[in-house]
Amino acid sequence: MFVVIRDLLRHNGDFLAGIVLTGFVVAMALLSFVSPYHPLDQFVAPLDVPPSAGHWFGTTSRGQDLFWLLAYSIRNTLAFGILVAIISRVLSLSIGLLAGYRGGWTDRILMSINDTFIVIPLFPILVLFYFVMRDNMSWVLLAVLTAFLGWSYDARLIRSVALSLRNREFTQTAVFAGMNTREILAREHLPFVLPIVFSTTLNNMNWSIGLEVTLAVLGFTDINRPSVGGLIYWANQHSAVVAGIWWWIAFPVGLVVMLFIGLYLLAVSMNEYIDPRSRLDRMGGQGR
Amino acid sequence: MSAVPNTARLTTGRDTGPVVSARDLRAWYRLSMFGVVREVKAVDGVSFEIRSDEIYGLAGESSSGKSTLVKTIAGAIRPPLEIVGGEIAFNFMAGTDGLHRASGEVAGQVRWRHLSYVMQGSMSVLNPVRRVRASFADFAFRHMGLDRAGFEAAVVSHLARVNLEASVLDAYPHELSGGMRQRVTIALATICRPNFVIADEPTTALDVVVQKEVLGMFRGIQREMGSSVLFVTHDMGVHAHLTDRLGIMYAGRLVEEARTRDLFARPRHPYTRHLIESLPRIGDDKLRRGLEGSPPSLADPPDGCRFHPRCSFATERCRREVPAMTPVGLDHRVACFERDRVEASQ
Amino acid sequence: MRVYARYFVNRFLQFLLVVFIGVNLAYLITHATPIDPIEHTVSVATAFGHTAPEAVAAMRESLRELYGLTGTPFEQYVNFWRRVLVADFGPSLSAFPTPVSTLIGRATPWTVGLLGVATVLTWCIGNLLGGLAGYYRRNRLLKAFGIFAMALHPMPYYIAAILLLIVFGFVWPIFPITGGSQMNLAQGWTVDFALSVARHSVLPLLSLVLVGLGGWFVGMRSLVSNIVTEDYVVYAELAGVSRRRILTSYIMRNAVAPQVTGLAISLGHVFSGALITERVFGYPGIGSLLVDGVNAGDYSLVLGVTTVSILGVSIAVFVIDLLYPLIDPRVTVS
Amino acid sequence: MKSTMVWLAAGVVAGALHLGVTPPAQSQGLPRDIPRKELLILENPEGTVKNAGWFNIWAINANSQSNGLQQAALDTLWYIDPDKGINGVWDNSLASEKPAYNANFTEMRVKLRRGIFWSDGVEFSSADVKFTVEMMIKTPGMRWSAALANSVASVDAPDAETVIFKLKQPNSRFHALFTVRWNAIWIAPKHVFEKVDDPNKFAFEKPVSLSAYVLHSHDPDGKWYIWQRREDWQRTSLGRFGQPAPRYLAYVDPGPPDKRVIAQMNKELDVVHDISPEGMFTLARQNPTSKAWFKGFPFGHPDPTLPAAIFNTQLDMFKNRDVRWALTLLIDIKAVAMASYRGAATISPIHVPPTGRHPEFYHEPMQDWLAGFEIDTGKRKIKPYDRTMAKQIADSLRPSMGNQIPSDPAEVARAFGTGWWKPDQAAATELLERAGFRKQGNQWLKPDGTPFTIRVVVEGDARPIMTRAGSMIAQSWRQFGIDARVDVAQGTLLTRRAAGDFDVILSWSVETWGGHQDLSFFMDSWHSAFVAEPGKPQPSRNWQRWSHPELDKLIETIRTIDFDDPKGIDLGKEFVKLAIREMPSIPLMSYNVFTVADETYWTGFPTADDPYANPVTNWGNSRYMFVKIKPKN
Repeated sequence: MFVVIRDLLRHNGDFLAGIVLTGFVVAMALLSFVSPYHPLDQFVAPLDVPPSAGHWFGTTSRGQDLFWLLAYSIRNTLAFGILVAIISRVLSLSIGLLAGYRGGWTDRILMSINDTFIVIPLFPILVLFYFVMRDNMSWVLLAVLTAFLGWSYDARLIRSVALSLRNREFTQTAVFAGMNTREILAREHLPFVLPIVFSTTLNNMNWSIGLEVTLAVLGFTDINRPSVGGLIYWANQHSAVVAGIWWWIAFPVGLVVMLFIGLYLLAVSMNEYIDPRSRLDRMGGQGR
Repeated sequence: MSAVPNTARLTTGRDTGPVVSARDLRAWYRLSMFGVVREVKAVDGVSFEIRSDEIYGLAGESSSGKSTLVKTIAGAIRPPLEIVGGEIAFNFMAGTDGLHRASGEVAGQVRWRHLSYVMQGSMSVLNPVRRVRASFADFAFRHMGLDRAGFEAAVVSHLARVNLEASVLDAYPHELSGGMRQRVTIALATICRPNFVIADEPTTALDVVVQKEVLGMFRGIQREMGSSVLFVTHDMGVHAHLTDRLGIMYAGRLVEEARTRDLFARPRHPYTRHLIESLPRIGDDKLRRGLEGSPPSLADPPDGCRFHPRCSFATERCRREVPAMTPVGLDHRVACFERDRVEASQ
Repeated sequence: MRVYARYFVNRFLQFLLVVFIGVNLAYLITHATPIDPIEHTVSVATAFGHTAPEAVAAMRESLRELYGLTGTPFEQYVNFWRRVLVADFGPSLSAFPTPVSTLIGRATPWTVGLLGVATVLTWCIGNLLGGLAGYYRRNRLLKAFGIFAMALHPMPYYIAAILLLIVFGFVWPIFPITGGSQMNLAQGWTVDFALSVARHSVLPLLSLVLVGLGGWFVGMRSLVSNIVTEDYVVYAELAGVSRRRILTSYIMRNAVAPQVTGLAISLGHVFSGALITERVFGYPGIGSLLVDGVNAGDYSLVLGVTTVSILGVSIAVFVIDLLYPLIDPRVTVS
Repeated sequence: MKSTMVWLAAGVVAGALHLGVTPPAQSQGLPRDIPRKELLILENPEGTVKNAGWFNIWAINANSQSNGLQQAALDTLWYIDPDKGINGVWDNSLASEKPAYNANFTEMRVKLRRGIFWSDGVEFSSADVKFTVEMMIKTPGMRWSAALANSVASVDAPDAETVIFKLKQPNSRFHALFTVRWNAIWIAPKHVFEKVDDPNKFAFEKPVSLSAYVLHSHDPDGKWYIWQRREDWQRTSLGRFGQPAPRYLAYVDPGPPDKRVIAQMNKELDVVHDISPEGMFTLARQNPTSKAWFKGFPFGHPDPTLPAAIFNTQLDMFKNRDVRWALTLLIDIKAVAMASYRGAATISPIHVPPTGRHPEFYHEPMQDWLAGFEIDTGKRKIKPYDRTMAKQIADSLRPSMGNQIPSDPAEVARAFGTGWWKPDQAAATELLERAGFRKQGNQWLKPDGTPFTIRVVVEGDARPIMTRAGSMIAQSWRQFGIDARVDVAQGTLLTRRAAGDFDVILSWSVETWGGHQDLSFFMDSWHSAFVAEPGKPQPSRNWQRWSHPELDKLIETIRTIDFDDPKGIDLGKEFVKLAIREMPSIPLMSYNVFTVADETYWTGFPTADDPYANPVTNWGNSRYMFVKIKPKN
């Protein structure tokens, strides 16, 4: 694994860029642990100071230092993305593997449900949920919900791999060795799909973070918890755009775009590593 | 299938000059994976000729470079494959040096008119979303110089040669059986009556009965048209049945070439001998020896004769020097220092 | 024909399942809302003027009857399905007594128009350029476009929309930033109105297209670069088939099939995007209606909009499914 | 290949240029074919109207209220102004004189003006008033059905200019139903509605107008409404003040605050209803023609409402007034003023809005009582009032805002208010401890040992000011060791407020006429008879669900005295003293609305110097603007 990453770093520009971008964002998130400010405190810094030596990212109209606030926010936003990724991985893995391994009716039923979730417009459903849950809608609950709505793409992908594993010799051996379905899936099939899981995780994080940012900007999340979308929400509450407090919007947007592009590049380069065909082809393409 | 050499056509008699000739052909794959450049010498110094109105067979195990050789001759050079050296000449393309160096215009005129191709993996060579009729039009219409109706009639009558009904023209490839698809491909490759047809493992995916039928048809059409064929397969049985002359490839090099009958009767190269001996024979219950070791990596081939690590005749010289193709009889060449010992030991 | 019939039945069952699950989900959620429509109405009605409290109690009673909020939950549920079948969602509670279907009917053309044009435009441009980029890998223009599309692709709709709004509505104000057409311009099939609608759609459309483009572009590019190595393409090249024909009939034609499936899959996502776009750009349509309905606690409206959007998306997907065999003849067999 | 790309790019660019740049003459957000100089464009704060073709305002909530209908086309008996008024606070509109009650307030007699006509040429008469009342009594479920059915025994129209209401019980404030403060019961055209079977389901699509404007056109999608001045504007009650200047009015949905600012800077929105303080400052800085209520800081028009931190006094933790006072003493009003309004707040220590004529009736006369007011913390007595608080806010703003900040004490008081309660954590601690609360580590516990947590409900982006104030208040409590968090209610606010589903809510339960001393507008509904059981919906406006025997007595006394009786002021002061002692809600400030008018095309909008009307575009009272403004040049 280490060698893989070293090779990727050394020879894949996309991966390097992805690592640098994501690394920057993660470093920012880690900085929040040494922040001199409490994330919820307002009016602890002078108002509307543009980016300067004293306040690198400036301050908000609510008297917060944007740099440290952004550190907290990106940490929470990342945590959300990771939690969604973990839960939806569990779901898509178990459903994808099961459907692929069992086949037949199990597969048909599971994939029908899967396709349903792919088609249904999720955003209105999430907004509805928010209005039902209100103050019970903690970020963890939102993450669980998002995960429950966001496993379907990847489950389909995993299923297709599992389908091909089903007829391999080692599966039959395992069946004869008396392993039950759960054991076969966990011990025999899981390792084969893990590489795919890894690259889809990054895409899934991109998706869920985008969703959270959007919901938060529209005020559909818990505003007590600083997040990147929440920052933009508050900036809108203070008309930061027309009031000329551009840094209040620019830095969160910039950082989140960095994260998006970073994760995306990582996913792409991972994918390339996993599927050498696309890499070979990329090289092949140079000659045309 | 019987492995007795085909005796139906003992000689080709005439010698009207080669349709295709290749000299010292080198085609390598140059791969750069995460900074490490790897060279795979898939075709490394191959020379041979194909005469008119003959079926030239090319045999060898998979990854011996025969498919690469075919691609090189057909001008299907796509990175990372590169032609590093050598020459190819076609008698129907005077003044040019191989298809890969020809201009697009010239190549467009030559392809299918003079040189056509029956490809390996015939199941997937037809565009899955186009009806068979469209494929015929795409491939052959411009060469035939006929109007629509005339072309259609020509196609239908040509299809009849391979025992296909006109209705297949309206079918999609996936609606046809494997045998039918293969016959469509053969019809497609031969409709322009090309001087030279390359057939790369065209029957590999078919079951034995269908295979035999298709091969028979192929042979029939070839005779009728008098074109030259380069027929590639790893199946020695097919070669014995079909080809006039046969070249054996091992690890990117031609190791032996002879008339098929001669080759089967008196192989001079230990590898050829191994290939022939591993064919099942009726009434033969001798336990066949397997070949030890595995084919060498073409990225890092052994010095000297590339076969020496697996060769029971190998000497110190074999490890150092590369044996050249040396004539040992009429139309018979072999690249082995110990060829006499091999012959003697039979 | 028999195969197609089987395929049709399969897809139709899937369509029914989507509708069933989606609509039930919407029904359940809307009926769990903490917003009491009666209370909400009363509060709105009495928020400003002078109304005696005892009058409020009386108002509450008469409203319950007026809105027909009676019967057991099961009766309401059965009643609801009956209404879905005839596309009647009852009166809107916040725009009583106007039927929900009238409100939705008024909003739908905007959303469908914007979404339709955006989706078609995005899909066509993205796939065309992506296909060309996959085939002509060394073209500088296409490479530059690839980088541009890649950078935009992972961005959430909201961010792209707000950036466009700031740039073209504020910094360099050349486009309208709110509304669907000019004021005091009668709606109808006139050139004036069409031009006005076009002008007002530029920014919402642009935001949808810019963000959506990258996905199709990247997807198509990698599809094409894989298809380029397929046997049938190589074979056609060996046969000297013209490049144009290979690009169109061999490469693009085959790459388009998975992209059509992708289109069907992405429609739900696109609809979510439209909801945000409508909010950001103050564009009339179903998304705005939904948010308004949610805020007003108007659950018949919310349920109506959600049901219609689920129906709309699944019908669109179903239609694509039915047409798919035209694009990929193999599908009915497998 | 290349040429295709170039063509494609060229096409896109050309298309964009064509759509974007060609029509510079007709700017983006202006109505077509209407001369800009004859048009006044106002914000409809309701945003997009769902039910755009519905003009039956008598049906409940079917329609828009602020699309110009009640501002430009409807009329009723009287108007009362939150400030000075166009011709005094009181205006007899369709009535020709003030309401006349009998001695025990069981009968109200109304004299109507003559010579007023509906826009379709039918003359207005007492029959319309009688019809309106009877229609609503007869048809339950209309907007004022219940209010009228509860009070009115009968209504008679003995002649064309007289209406007599017989009331079911004595009510000295019955006329309030027909007195416009924001809205009132509007008079419906008998000749239209008498032909209607079910007035609840009648859209009134082509509204017949009783005021100076008629509907010109509207957006079927509800984003704009255009009204046209009637040719016979003299035959309306507004005709008394001369010709309304704008020939056309457009009520539009300009979008969120940012877009409103942009629209006004682009001269596409003459009157902004409300924006954030920052948006206000931006307009003041960048658009010289923008004028607000005050010339400089704090700009906004103080609405006669009192945003407050309202306790749910039915919760155990808030039953003890010591707790309520302790929480009051933890609030730093300067910080709240900064957070919510950036200082542009008019603070109030008492439960009366510091607006209109109230300071003159209540705030100023009560200064000495406030200064002497004592609280017993159990350990000592403190005097919490600090009368310099508003001056401190003004002083703290002066360094950054310069001479925009007045220094004349009277000006400061008018703009910023007077005093407020001093933050006093020691006293708060003592009060909480006396109430049985205790602090463990960094966390306050309730008497039962569970953590002291407070959910502060705010409205969200519909009312940023309240959201911002709420989050500041939660912060001051949190920093003291109380687990306080903000909860955004958005659309659920109304339901939750009524259901008591909150610990503390940022809202107003106090609102008044503004220009008149009478407090019954809100106070009548605070009677204990209307307090709902916990968990049951609470009728407006006693959101704190607070009752007190003394309060009941005050309310009952007020009901028996005349609207204009000066005794009302004394009773009002008694109420203030009671509310201060009990602190059922923490009064904060007036709701300052940043209504901004742009003087590029029109001048003479109402301001603090000429407070003839409420400038807020959604009030029915804003109609007086139309006759006072003048075209520029």
